[in-house]
Amino acid sequence: MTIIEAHNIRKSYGSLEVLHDVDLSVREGEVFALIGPSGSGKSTLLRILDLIEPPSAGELSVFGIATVEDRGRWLDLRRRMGMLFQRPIVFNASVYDNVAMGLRYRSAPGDEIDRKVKGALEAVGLSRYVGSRATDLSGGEQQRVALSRVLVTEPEILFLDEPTANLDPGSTATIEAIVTSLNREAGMTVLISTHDLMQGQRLAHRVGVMIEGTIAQTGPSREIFHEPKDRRIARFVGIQNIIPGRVVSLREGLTVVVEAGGKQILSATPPPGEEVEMVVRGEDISLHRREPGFEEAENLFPATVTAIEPTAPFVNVTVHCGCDLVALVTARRAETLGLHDGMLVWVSLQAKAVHLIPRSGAG
Amino acid sequence: MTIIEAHNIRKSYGSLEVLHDVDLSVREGEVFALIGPSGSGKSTLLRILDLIEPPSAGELSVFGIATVEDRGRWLDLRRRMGMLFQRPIVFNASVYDNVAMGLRYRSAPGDEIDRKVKGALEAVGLSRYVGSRATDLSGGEQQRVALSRVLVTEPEILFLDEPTANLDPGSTATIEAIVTSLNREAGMTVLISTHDLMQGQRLAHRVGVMIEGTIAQTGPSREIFHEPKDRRIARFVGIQNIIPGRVVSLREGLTVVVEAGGKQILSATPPPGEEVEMVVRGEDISLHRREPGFEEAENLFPATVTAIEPTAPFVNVTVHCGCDLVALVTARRAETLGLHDGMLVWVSLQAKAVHLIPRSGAG
Amino acid sequence: MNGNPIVEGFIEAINLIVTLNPQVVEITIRSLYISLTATFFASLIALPLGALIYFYEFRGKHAVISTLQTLYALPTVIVGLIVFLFLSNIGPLGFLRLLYTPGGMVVAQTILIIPLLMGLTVSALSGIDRDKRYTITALGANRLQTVVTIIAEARFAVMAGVLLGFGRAIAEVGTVMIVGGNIRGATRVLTTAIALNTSMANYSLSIALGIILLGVALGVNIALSLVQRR
Amino acid sequence: MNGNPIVEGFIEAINLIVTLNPQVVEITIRSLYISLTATFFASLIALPLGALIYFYEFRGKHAVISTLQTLYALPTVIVGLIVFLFLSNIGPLGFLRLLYTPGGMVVAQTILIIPLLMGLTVSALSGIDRDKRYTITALGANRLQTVVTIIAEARFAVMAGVLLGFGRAIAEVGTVMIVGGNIRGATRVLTTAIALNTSMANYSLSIALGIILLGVALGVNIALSLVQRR
Amino acid sequence: AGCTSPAPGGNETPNATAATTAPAGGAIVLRIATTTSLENTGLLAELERVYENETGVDLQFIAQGTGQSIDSARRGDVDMVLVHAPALEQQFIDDGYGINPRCIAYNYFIIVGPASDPAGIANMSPVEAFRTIYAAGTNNTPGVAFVSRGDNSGTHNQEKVLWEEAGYNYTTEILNAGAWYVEAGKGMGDTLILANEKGAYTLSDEGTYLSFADRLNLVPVIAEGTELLNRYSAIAVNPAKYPSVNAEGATDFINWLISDEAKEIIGNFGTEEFGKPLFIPLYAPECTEPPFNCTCAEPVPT
Ligand SMILES: Nc1ncnc2c1ncn2[C@@H]1O[C@H](COP(=O)(O)OP(=O)(O)OP(=O)(O)O)[C@@H](O)[C@H]1O
Ligand SMILES: Nc1ncnc2c1ncn2[C@@H]1O[C@H](COP(=O)(O)OP(=O)(O)OP(=O)(O)O)[C@@H](O)[C@H]1O
Ligand SMILES: [Mg+2]
Ligand SMILES: [Mg+2]
Repeated sequence: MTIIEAHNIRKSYGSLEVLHDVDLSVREGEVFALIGPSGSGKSTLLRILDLIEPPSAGELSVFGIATVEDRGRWLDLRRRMGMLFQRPIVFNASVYDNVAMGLRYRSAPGDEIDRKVKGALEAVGLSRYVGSRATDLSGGEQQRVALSRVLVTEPEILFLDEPTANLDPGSTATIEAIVTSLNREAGMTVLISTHDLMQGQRLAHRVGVMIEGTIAQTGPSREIFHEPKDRRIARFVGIQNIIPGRVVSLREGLTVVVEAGGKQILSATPPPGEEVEMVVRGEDISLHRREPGFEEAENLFPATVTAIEPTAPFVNVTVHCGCDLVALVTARRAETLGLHDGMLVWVSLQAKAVHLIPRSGAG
Repeated sequence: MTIIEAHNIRKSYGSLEVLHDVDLSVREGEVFALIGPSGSGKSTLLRILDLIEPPSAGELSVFGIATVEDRGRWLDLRRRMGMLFQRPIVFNASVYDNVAMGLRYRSAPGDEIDRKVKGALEAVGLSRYVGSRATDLSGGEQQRVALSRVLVTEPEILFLDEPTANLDPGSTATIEAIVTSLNREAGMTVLISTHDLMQGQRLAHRVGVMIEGTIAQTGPSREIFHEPKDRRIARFVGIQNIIPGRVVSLREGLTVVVEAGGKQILSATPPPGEEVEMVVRGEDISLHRREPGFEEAENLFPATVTAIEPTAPFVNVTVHCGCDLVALVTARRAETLGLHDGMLVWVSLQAKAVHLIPRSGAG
Repeated sequence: MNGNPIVEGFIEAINLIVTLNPQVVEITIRSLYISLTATFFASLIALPLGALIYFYEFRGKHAVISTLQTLYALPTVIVGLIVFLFLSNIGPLGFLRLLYTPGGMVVAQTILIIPLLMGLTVSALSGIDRDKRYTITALGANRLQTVVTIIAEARFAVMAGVLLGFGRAIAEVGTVMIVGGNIRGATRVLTTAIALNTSMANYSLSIALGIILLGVALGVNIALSLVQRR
Repeated sequence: MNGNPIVEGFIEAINLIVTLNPQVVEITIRSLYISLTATFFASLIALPLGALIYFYEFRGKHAVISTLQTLYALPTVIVGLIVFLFLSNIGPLGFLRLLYTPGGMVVAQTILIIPLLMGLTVSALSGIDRDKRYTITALGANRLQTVVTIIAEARFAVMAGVLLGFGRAIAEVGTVMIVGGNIRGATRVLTTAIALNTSMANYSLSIALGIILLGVALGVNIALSLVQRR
Repeated sequence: AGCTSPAPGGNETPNATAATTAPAGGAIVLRIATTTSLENTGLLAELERVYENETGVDLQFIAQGTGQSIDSARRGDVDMVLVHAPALEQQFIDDGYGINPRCIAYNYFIIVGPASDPAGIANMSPVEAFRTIYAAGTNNTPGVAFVSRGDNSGTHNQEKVLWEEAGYNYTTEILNAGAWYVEAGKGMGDTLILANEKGAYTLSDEGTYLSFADRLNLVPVIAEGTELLNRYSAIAVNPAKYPSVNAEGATDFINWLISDEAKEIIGNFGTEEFGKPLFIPLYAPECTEPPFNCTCAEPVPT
């Protein structure tokens, strides 16, 4: 069942258009991640979906109820949702009072508040701070207070706006674990924005890439990361190799592309046009010391190592084979291969790892 | 040459002791990374080293000049350093005026200011915003303004306090590239605090781990990540396997440890005591479908897969072999191995990948 | 010419306080009562109104804030005069019979400090960061709950504003003189007594009363900050 | 009883403005001149002092701020009286011959609003976030540069405080009456003229002058916000 | 008296406190608008103490500018007035707002000035003195200045009368006569202080001058002459105009004021403090004759 359905959302602050043409539909029980560069409008979109701010134009229905016509129902709808913000926001009151806020707004009975607040603090491991002033806690603890404050209200949809950007790996893991279990066990729908691509991949069923105010691509994370729809998305998801080429023929269901240096490369993507760009993730490129006999990869060619850059625990290896290719290998594999500048290696690359997009004008 | 030498630094805010027993020495031209959980005192230490705040006790010399005795020289010393803060801080003035601030404080001549400011904005790709109000820029742009504001003053020591925590991968890469090149080309000394462990590994020559107000371990990142001195550090640097055991003998220069299940594991670490914990990174554990014939790893044993958890682009595989071990394999390798629950695999593990630490009381 | 009135004022202030001079006690209590009551009512009106102005975006919001700031310059005599004209026997509210009574003085001071309290509330709340507002909304607060939460959160700044308002009320003489009439035993307060004594050249007594007034203000200040810190 | 003095006041105000009544023009300009000058000098003193109090941690800092807040309740008459005692012929500063001159009134108003401006500056700067302070220090600013930068950064809040101070100065009557003497053609300002006309029961003229005063304050307000927005 | 012991009948005088405890709720309140200079002498506090003790009526004196107090009465905000501005009083009565005027007492205005008397007016008649001051002032004789109340008060009105009698048109010749003629626009006490600081002449009522004398260098230069007569009257507000006023209370108080008991109090007031009384009570038939021409003995019918 679709729980959020947004159509043609537009949002301007004064003369600044922050969102345009946003279409989104989220199913009940889904974890949906919004990724995108800073300033692309992720937070703004989440605020609009949580009915904190009205869109400037467009249609939005939440829980199957159209919201634009009927602002009188916003409060009720909003009380069925919850949102955690990027910066840890706590109020200058005790931890207990902070966590109880949402329940008090809903006029919950005192004993229920007491039980739920204590339970929630237990769950995030903050029981002993129940009486402390929330503003005295460290950033990570504050964020956990903020999370329990949202969770005690038992939202049906949970919005998380870069919930772990300022947290260390330990606190991040705790929060991710809580979110995952709420989704799995309570069936909570979760929308999370993040610029940690790995976090998006780890948590979400589906990922939307927000670029310059609109959702440029939506799909499972594998698709986004390996088959971006255009160059901007490819860049954003960290694809090292974007090589212009021209489609010359089709062979056994594969597309043959010639790059500038004349090398033919096979791709499993049906040609999206004649002028294309090949999009290849560094980790999909395998390097070998000698020609591998058993290799089933469709593309196999020799190349020269021109640069080795450690980015622990990986190593970026640039090889020249007509065009320049960047391969990402683990440090251990680099050691095994004994890579060094100028070394001759064999490159293998499966056709399905070569994704084709139409050539875009600008660089 | 040692450019920063801190000894026994202590810092309290009111009754809250934030730093204690901090010893640190940084060499000229070095990139030193401070990593540590949120609230451990990284920012506070950087502020003290940059002479923004005085320590409550301890000795600190910068550029070979003892600072505690002589606060009159702080301003001069501080003007030879620069610091970039975690949150993008810009002042409510034009981008130009923001970048010019440090130079104006130093009473630089107008044409020099003009030249340097324009050059710096060019370098961070913000030339076209020179006349814009800095507060109107996006977070990533603001952080680049802040960086150029620091760089125009040509600091001999650059402090970076989690400079990229709020930035998307693209902006992060730009800032990392600038820092790396300044260090390599201008020989600038850099101290960076980060909770992005990978960033620490990528950028730094040496890493210090800050835990609960003190630097618990210092060393090259490989050492920190593979040979943590104690359990807290091991946890913090994300080591999946920490297995209690007891040293039973020494064999051919290797330490033989028996874990609770009775399995003997060889380690290259000299025994730090009788009761130990074995610390093993998941990525150092290799899994094989059948017993590898050619394997040189000192530890080799069969095990059963009990859990497979994708954390793209890796897969966490938990295997049972007496004790539970978590191995980190690439998604591709997991596919190749055809891993599934209950499957029998062989585990190989080099003795030098098994690091031993004394057993600590608390869990 | 006798001694230095400022020094003598101090001595006299101590003397009046130590001996608990009943007249001085009476007008001090009246001053406190009137100004605290006025501050209370003004807060009751101005804080929510200020919060609403801060909260809602509407056309002319900037003009409203400018107007409030301009009204900081409203002379107390004018406020007193207007309230007087309303409360006077032949004025529209003459039937309330509030002229020359402490009640009328409370009304006048309330009106006097409302613009100040509203303006300062808007400023105080503007210091609250946008994300906190979003958080309150996201937690499902209705309008009233939102206003209450945000005022509670900005309580230090709001209280500083209220203190400023109280200070203005207890220190002003224009409205209480016109509306209260400075009637001995009925509507005389510290400031009108100071004005009277100054006009009678009892400078040291004026200064003594001024010191007492400041002492009272300090007491209120300390009491409020203790309450706040709880 | 003739018509409603409030309505008449409006009509009279318009009349006075349209006909540019020379007396009214004169006292309006004098009011503006005195209060603007006083606000200027008070800012010159109070802004840096406020910034220093905000910046430096010292024992008793909290007490200093409390004292400043208490001084908001300093009655204008008391300030006027003390300045008068200093400036009078037999006072320690009598040789300056500032009593009953606009210069003396500027001095008195300057003293009157300094505590307010200091307190409000401290509050305004407290709104600046700690990291900005650190940034300024880290960029190598010396003390003076730091103070100037931080005041420039908090200019909106600081200006709101200055406006409040100006409002208090131009609206107050206590000090200017005592120190200036309300001498026609020499030291009469809008507020003392209002007080005089009120005592003569020329209520509509009082209200007219009050309206002119507010108009002047609004003008200053708008002028300042235009300057600020540049 | 030093500043440490409040001025004559000082409104803060501790000895006056016995009677000041607010009357129990329900006490009849009588509101009397009066001028600040009268209030400042302390006479009213003394009368209040005695009358409240005798009758339990709560007398409330509201001291305002002269114009303001008559205006308050015209609005019915008070029950009666106690003032010294004959022209304004007459207007008030003629307009039908004031009834039952009774003159109570009188004293003299005095012309005060620096002891050096730079204009040399000592021993002149008041009118002569004004002419001399005018001449000296317009000739820029050093040290000669005159401070006027300039607030349309009783004293100010008296000053205007003197200028007219001296042959000048007040509006055209005196106002704007030059820097020597200073218009203060404030109360009597403040005006005395101003004149003192400027070393100028001014016209003052005797009571205020006496209570300020200890902080003034000014001395009385001329204290004689019928032109300087200062007559105080009580006038009730007409209940036909404002039924809500306490007409009965006003009648009672006026009748008490013209009683011998009150006249005695008035006639003695100030002797202790200044060595001479501040007011001379008016008795019939003297009061009905020039220069008083008023009613002072005939009780108001109740
Ligand atoms: N209330 C507002 N008023 C004016 N501009 C705003 C407002 N909120 C957001 N913006 C602007 O809208 C744009 C998008 O902001 P938004 O916070 O939605 O981006 P984001 O994708 O969440 O970025 P980040 O990853 O840095 O959090 C930015 O340019 C921002 O400056
Ligand atoms: N000025 C201050 N006054 C009071 N406490 C402070 C101050 N600055 C820091 N602290 C406290 O000191 C501790 C360490 O803070 P610090 O900012 O140095 O941590 P950090 O390691 O940088 O954390 P993070 O990774 O979250 O930035 C925290 O508990 C913090 O609340
Ligand atoms: Mg955001
Ligand atoms: Mg930090």
